[in-house]
Formats: sequence, C-alpha cells, structure tokens
Amino acid sequence: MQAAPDRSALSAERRKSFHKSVRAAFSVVALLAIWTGIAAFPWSITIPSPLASARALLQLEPRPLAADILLSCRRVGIGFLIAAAVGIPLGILVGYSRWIRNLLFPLIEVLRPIPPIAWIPLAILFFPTSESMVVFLTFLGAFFPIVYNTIAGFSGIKPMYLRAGKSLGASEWRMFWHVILPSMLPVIFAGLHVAVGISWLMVVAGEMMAAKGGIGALTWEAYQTARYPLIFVGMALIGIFGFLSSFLIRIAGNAVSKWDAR
Amino acid sequence: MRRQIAACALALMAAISSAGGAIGQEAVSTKNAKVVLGSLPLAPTWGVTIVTKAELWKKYLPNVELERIEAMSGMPIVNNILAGKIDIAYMGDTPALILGSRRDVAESKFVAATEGDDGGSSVAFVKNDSPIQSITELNGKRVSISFGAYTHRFAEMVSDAEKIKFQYVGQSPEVGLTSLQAGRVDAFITWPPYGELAVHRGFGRVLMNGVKMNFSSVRCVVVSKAFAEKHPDILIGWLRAELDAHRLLRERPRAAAQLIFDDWKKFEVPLEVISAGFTYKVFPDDIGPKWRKVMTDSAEFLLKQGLIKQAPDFATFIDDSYLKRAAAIPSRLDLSKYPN
Amino acid sequence: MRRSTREILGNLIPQALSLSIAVGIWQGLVYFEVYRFGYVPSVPQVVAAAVDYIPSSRFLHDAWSSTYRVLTAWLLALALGVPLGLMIGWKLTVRDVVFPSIELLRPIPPIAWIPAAIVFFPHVEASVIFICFIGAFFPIVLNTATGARQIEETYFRAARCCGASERLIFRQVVLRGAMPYIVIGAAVGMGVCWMAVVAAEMIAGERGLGYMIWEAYSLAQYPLIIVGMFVIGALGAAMSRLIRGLGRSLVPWQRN
Amino acid sequence: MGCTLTTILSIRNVSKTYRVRGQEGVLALDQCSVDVVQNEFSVIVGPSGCGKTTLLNIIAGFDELSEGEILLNGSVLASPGRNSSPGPDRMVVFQHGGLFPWMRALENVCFGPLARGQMPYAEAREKARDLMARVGLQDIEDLYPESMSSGMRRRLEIVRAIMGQPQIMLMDEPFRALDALTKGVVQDFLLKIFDTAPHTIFFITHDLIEAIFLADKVCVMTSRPGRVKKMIRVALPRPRSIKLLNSPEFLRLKDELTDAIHEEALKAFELGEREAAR
Repeated sequence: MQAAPDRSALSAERRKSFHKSVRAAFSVVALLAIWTGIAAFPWSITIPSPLASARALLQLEPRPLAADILLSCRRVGIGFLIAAAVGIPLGILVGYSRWIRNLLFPLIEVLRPIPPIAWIPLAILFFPTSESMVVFLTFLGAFFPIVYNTIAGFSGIKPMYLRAGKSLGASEWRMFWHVILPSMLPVIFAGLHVAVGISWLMVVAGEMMAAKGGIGALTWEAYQTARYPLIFVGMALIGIFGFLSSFLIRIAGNAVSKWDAR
Repeated sequence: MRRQIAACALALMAAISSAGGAIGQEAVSTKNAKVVLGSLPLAPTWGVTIVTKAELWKKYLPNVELERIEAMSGMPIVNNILAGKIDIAYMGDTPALILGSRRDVAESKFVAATEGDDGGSSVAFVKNDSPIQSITELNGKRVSISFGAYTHRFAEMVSDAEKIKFQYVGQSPEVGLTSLQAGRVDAFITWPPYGELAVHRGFGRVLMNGVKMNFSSVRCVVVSKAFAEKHPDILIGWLRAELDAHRLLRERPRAAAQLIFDDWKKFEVPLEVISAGFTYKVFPDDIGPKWRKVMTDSAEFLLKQGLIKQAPDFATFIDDSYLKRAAAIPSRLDLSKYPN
Repeated sequence: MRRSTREILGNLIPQALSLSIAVGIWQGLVYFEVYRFGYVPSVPQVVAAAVDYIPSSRFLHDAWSSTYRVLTAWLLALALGVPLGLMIGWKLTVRDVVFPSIELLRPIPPIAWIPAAIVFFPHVEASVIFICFIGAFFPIVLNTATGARQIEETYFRAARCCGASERLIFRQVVLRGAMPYIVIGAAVGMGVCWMAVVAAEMIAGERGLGYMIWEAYSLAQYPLIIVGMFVIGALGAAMSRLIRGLGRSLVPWQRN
Repeated sequence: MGCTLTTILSIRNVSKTYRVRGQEGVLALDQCSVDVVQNEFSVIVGPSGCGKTTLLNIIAGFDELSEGEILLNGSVLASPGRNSSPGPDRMVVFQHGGLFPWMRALENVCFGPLARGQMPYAEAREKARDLMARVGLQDIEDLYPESMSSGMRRRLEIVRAIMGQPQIMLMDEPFRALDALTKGVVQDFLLKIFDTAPHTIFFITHDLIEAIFLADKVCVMTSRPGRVKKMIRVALPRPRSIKLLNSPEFLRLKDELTDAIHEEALKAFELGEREAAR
C-alpha cells in the first residue's frame, strides 16, 4: 500500500533539488525575457537586447579586455589590502587604548559619512598619477567599513571573554591572539565583505570619471562611442568580478573561522 | 648633482640652437625625461592629433617618454595644469585664458596658436524634430554647454548680442550629446565633431554657427612656466613637431584627414566631417596679431561676464619665443611619406 | 536617560580637541606645501567658501535637489523592496524564482548603471532617481528577506492555530517579525543612496550637491569641493540617524 | 464534577514514518492508540525521542500521519493523505513560547478572536482584559513578551490559549524551560484554571512528578518507535495541592510510573548511543 520508504526518500531529495534548479533557471530566463521585452519596446533610443550585448562581447578582442579586467582587479586588490592592513590594526588600537580612541574616533566619525565618491575631485587634484588616484579611491572605499567594523568587533567582545582570558593569567599578547582576535573575526570579515563591495564601486567611479583603462573605463567608453550594447557587457563584467572578489572574502572568512574553531 | 648636468646641457643647447642649427639631423633634445601631455580626445585641436598619431615629435625628442592625460573638455586639463600634473596642453582660447587668469595658483604660458577659425567650429545644434528655427527662440530654454570652453564664450557672446538668456546645463560634451538625443536639452552648443556626430547619428541639425557673427576662436598650446623654464629644449622640439603638423595639414589635407580619422576611429567620426573642417580652419605658424586680438578681446569679454576674476598678464602670458626658436630649426617632415 | 552635562562635556572636549588637531594638521600641510598639499585648498579658503555658499539660495536648491532624489528613490526602494523581500523570505517558491535574478544583479554597483541610465532614461531626474533606487533596492530586499527567513516556525504555527488567514499572517507575523531587519536594510539603503546620488549628479546631474562639487571642480573653485563634501556627509549622516530613530520607534519590542 | 465520560479525541493505531536524507524511513510512532476524555487532564509522558511531540504536531495539524486515524468528536480529523489543518479548536501552547514578541500582552491575547473575525476589536479587548484580570495578569497588559519574566510569559500564553475556548488544549512540554520555583507557580496557575472551568488538556512532559501531579490520566510511551506502553489513572482528589506530593497514593503511583519509564529511558539511551556511533 505504501512505496518502499527508502527509494521514494532518495528520489524525493533529488526531485526537490531538481525543482530548485529548474526554478533558478526559470528565474534567469525570465530576467533575460524581461530585458528582451524592454529592448523590443520602441524607446526614443533603442535599448540593446541581450543578444546584441552578447555579440558585442564576442567582438571584443580578448587581450585588451583581459588587460582591462586585470587592471581593475589589481586596483581593487591593492587599495583593499592597504585598507585592511591599515584599517584592522587601527581599529584594534582605537579599541584598545582610550587615548588613541579620543584622538582618532571623532575624525573617523566626521569623515565616514562623506560618500567616498565625493572625494574624487580632491583626489584628482592631489594625486600625481591617475593610477595612484584610483588606488586611493579603492583604499578609501574599503577603509571606513573595515576600521568601523573592527572597532565594533572589539567593543562587541563579550566582557566575560576578557575576564575569562584574564582570570587564566594569560599574558596580554597571548590573550589578544587567542581570545580577542578570534572573537572579533566574524565582525571584521563582515566589514571586509562590505569593504570589497565599496572598493569595486569606487574603482568603477574612478575609471569612469578620471582614470584610463579598466572595466569602468570600458563601460564609459562604450557610452562615449555610443556602442550601447557594450555598456551592458561592462556592467556584467563589473558584476561578475565584484561577485568573485566578495566570494573570495567569504571563503577566506570560512577558512579563518575554521582555523579558529580548532 | 642632477641640477648641474641639466644646467650645462641647457647651455650646450642654447649654443647649438643660436648657431642656427648648423648640424641639421641633430635631435633637438636627447634628454630622457617624462613629459605629460594634456589634450582632448575629440576636439578641433588637430595639431596634437597629428603630432601624436604620426609620432612627429619622436624625430626631435627621441628619448622623451610621453604620458597622456585626456579629458573630455578644456577645464579638467586646466585643473591638472594648475595641479602641476600636465606639462604641455592643447585647449581652446577660453580655458587658456582661465588658466592664465589663475596666476595666483600657477604661472603658465600661451606658447603657440595651433588652429583658428572665424566661427566655423562654434555651432549650436538642436534636435531634428525641434520646433526651434532661430537662436532667439532659445531664450530661457535649456542649453547644454561645457563650462569654461570656448563654445561657452560663444554662447555668452550670442546671448549678449541677441539680448536673450540661456538656461545653461553644464555637462561634458558626450553627456550633452546624449542629453540632446534624449530631448533633455533644447540645444547643444559645442565644438566639432560632437555636434556633427549628432547630425551623423541622425538626431541633430545645425541651428546656427559663429560665422554670421564673425566669432573668431583659436586653439592653442599652453605650458606651465615651470616646465618651459626647466625644459625649453623639449618644448622647442615639441613645437617644431607642431609646425610640421601644420605643414602637413596645409599641404597634405587628405592625408592629414586620414590620420585624424584613424585616431578618432572608435568614435566613428565620418571622414567628410573632418575634411569639411579644412574649408574654414587655418593653422598659423606664429601667434599673429589677429590671434593676439582674439585673446585680449576674449579676456575682456570674460571679465565682463564674470567668468574670470582677473585678466592674464599678457606681456608674460603670450610668449612666442619658443615658437620662433622652433621655426628656426629645419623641419624633418618627410612629405613623401604622406601621398595626397 | 538624560546624560549629565558633565558627561556630555567630558565627551565633547576630547572630540573637539581631536578635530581641531586634525584641522591644524590640514592647515599646516597646506601652508608648508608638504608634498602636493599645495594644491589642496586651505582651511580659511574652505571656511570662506562655506560662509559664502551655505547661506545662499543656491545651497538650498542644491541640497533640496539631492535630498528629493534620495528620498524618492529610497521610498520607491522600500515600497518595492520590502514586500518582495518578505515574500522571498517567507515563501520558498518565490525565493527560488526571484532570488537567483536578484543575486545576479546585486553585485553590479549603482555607479555601473549610470551610463545606461543617462542614455536610456528620457529625463535626468528619472535617471538619477533610478540609479539611487538601484543603490537602495538590493540592501533593502536582502535584509528584509533575511528578516522574514529568521522568523521561527513556532510563530507561524501559533498564528495558524488562532485561525489567521495567509494575508493576516503576512501582515501580523511576517511583516512585524521582520521589522528589525527592514530597518537595518533601510538605513544601509539610505547610505548607498547618498553614494549613488553624488556619483550620478557628478556625471550628469545638472543640479544637486554632487553636480555642484563637479562644477566647482570644473571651474577650478576648489574650496567649494570640500564644502560640498562635508555638506553631503552631514546630510547623509542626519538622514541615517533619522532612520535609526524611526526604526527604534518601529521596533519598540527589541531592547538591544 | 460528575461529567459524562465521552471521548472527545481518539487516536487510533497512529503510525508515523520520517523520511530522513540518506537513512531509510525512520518509524517514529508505531500503532499508538489513546482516548482523550472531555474535561479530563490527559498527560503523555515518555523518554526523549519517543515521538510524543510528533503525536501532538499530528493532532495540531502541523504534521501528517502515515497510518491509522484521529477522530475529533467522532468525525475524522486526520488520516493518511488527508491531514488536518491547524485550527482554534486545538489550540497549542508551544515548548519554546508562541507569544508574538512584537505584540504587547493584550494584543497577543486578542489575536485569536480577531484573527477569526469573530468579534470587533473593542469587544475582544474587553474580553481579554477581563480574562487577564480574572487570572491576576491585569497589570502587564502593555508589556512586550521580552520584558516579561519567563513564568509570566508562560501564564500569558495559557491565557491566550483559553481565550479562544478550544475544544482541546495541546501543551508541548510548556514548563520544561522554567526553573523549579516558577514551574510550581505556573502549574498551580494551570490547575486553578482547569478547576474553575471545564477544559480538555492534552499535556506532554518527560517529568514524572509533574505528570502525576497534574493528570487525571497518564499515558506512558515506549522509546522510539513510540508505542503506548501503559495507561495509569490518577485518582488523586482535586483541587490538587503540593501536600499531595508525599501522600501514599502519590508515592505508589510514582513507583508504578518510574518502573515503566526507567526501562524505556535505558532503551532510549542505548538507541541514542548506537545512532551517534553510526
């Protein structure tokens, strides 16, 4: 009267995940359909369809495209790493010593709300080369989320961690390394995740407004030369590499937390 | 130590050039230095397009490493010069005057006129289906211009003459182009080839240009005074190449047009738009009285309109000494390489 | 809980001290033209520009244009993002259908949409608001979805036990249960909105604070750039604080 | 209180098989049969994992049964393929608390009648306020659950349950998370409510003392797969008071129950060990 439980159990599982991927595929197809629909509509300026954009992508010579992609990634990478290398220790210092907190925290609080994009004109004036200017922008985009989350992470540590660490007579440094840092990691990585997103936003802004080369510049040039399908190619590339970099951060985050969960 | 070497090289150079360049094929400067050139990718500054595309400068400055900063309009170039990031720049007369008027920030020099005309390259465009037929109908309408460009001066001149007032929409020319296409602005006053691109892409038409008003404008080469004093030899070498470009533009117009067409390939500017320019442009080899008058009159006008706070000190600002020394050097342009 | 004036003062003095040190350093760097600070406007220049610009009607016009665009986009993002986010968090089918597309578009920063928006939107207001909308929409949808998904199954069962209909469950359990996350999403969305409006206005805004900064840069009135930066920072911070205050009143039941 | 002994809820040979990823079907309930008499306090007691919560979920309509059927007032409530949907007639008091944290106390209590659109808002508020006053919770009307003590939250949830006059009140180990003192207070609270008005309660617990102290009838479940091992009638007088705890009858019942439970607890422990080792 009832199918043998185990066979239907396994197939149910597989059937469920099959359904999930069908719906996901449907979702992507629906997105492309909507895009095609919008493109088909006779706007004053015709919007390129997905097909047109795909063709535009194929017409791009791979080598200069790869160069642009590498350039943007390099700019984000350098700016982001400097922001992490400066932001995390600074955040910890601000968390640790009251003297430094009183000195630096008000400054961070004043500068943080300024949207990093608003720094671009000043950056163009100050930095000698457009390369250093764009790296400053990606650094700036990443710096505030990182330093802010590190400070939050530090103050967020449950006081009992500190007491527990101290009561065991752990030396200041060992206590930091084994108690404070591990417990701050999740919040720091949340900051890194936000930071890399904003870094990407900044490299695109920098390349569109003042720098040469990179995917942002490619997108802007597509606009300038009225090759509109290429605009969407640029946007897709920015999306893909933006996603990849935040994916990398997530993997690093899991790896680190696995290390500390040992 | 480096300063001494530069000094004696300078002396040596002065000796050679003053001796009337007897040794002919000798490079104007063998110095290996980095020179930053500021220019607009799409602008009626054809001299720089030819000099860079055909690499005419390499014959005179073999060891110079050229770095280019491009901006879509004159003012960002002015800012970069004021910020000490550009050595040689090409721009319209108005940005040059604004640069000259900022003597308080940085000293600069107008060292050559590269191209001039009497209104052909200052044009107002409207959309094809726009009801506007004459410039006076643009009163109070939205007009896209590039702040601080010579076409901004043209717009001010027109509104002054016709006693009308435009509602300026300040944006870079390529954004202006799409604003016209999207109907966000009623007119687009700009320099070639942007307006012509609107016509070529089938959504724009000419409303009027500066010829009727005899609106003369000139494009020029400006340098920061610091650069001119530190590397006069490099500047002279460059101006020598600029004069070669002028010869090419005058004697081989078709070959020159092809060079410009190739440089602007990605923007798909048709060849005939470039060739049309030859009918009304001149490429002066010296800063003649006509162009000096254009500069002084424009300065006066800009002061009156409040676009600049003080006039440049023309005595030191316009300095054609380098141009004269460049003209003295025999040209190494090989015209046979450019069949017409 | 009123903070005693001594405590407020105790707080203000170090802050004022630290900021004045920072300003001092800035003025020193510019005055002695350390490295390239010579090209950066000095403190008196910025103060003069501020005194000249802030009281002017131009400032009100710019500030209002930017704020209007940010608010419109933010409210639109809430109106579309919250219901969609709740449905994604609540119903598995909606999540499987809608979520992949959102994940596909989310990594594209609002700035990357600017060229498309400039070309394809007929009016500049619409294009700037669209760019801000894109900026705010994704944080709001994703935070709301997280909010809906973290509601424990118990509350749904309790509501069904009481005989509540699906529509009532949506309003009384899903919406109210996800409210703390909606507030977080709204605050983050507002922050990104301000970033997007500055970029959009700088490139093709025709008015607003971002446009003012770029125009100041184009006309080489550099001190005004810094005034613009601080004004936008202050406005953005004020609106975010407003949202957090609004949020606290929407979620009185959560003490943390 | 000589009420008629009619069965309100009868559970007949109910079995439940769980399909868990990887393992073949796990039999949670095996041929369970329990009769819940109207206005009686029935308690199900058994080792952890014996399926008592699963049984409650099936009755409440949150889960479905594989075999057997459940009748409510004689009509079929649930059978294979046709599971019952949750309803106000079988109100549940949840183990980890079912109060809506975002609603004030009064709003939580009114939620039931308002949700069914039975009465206008004013009337519901009045009824709820009156009910809370009767059970001594009148001064916490405006509190949010998070700012209440755990005991207060439990009592409020019970009030919310009886507000809808359910035919049967299903309680899933509601006092498990309470400390001993609070547990005693809330047990008295529940008994007082049970004594003052006719209620049918289906109560799950793993605590023997609590089972005997509250119940009219205790049903002992075996370890997984859950089967009804033994039904014990508790004839202690009502209203129950803690003095009964050391009366001879209570101790006899406790021994009887302990013997039945202990055996099952050992089996459950071994089963747990084997599964963990797999």
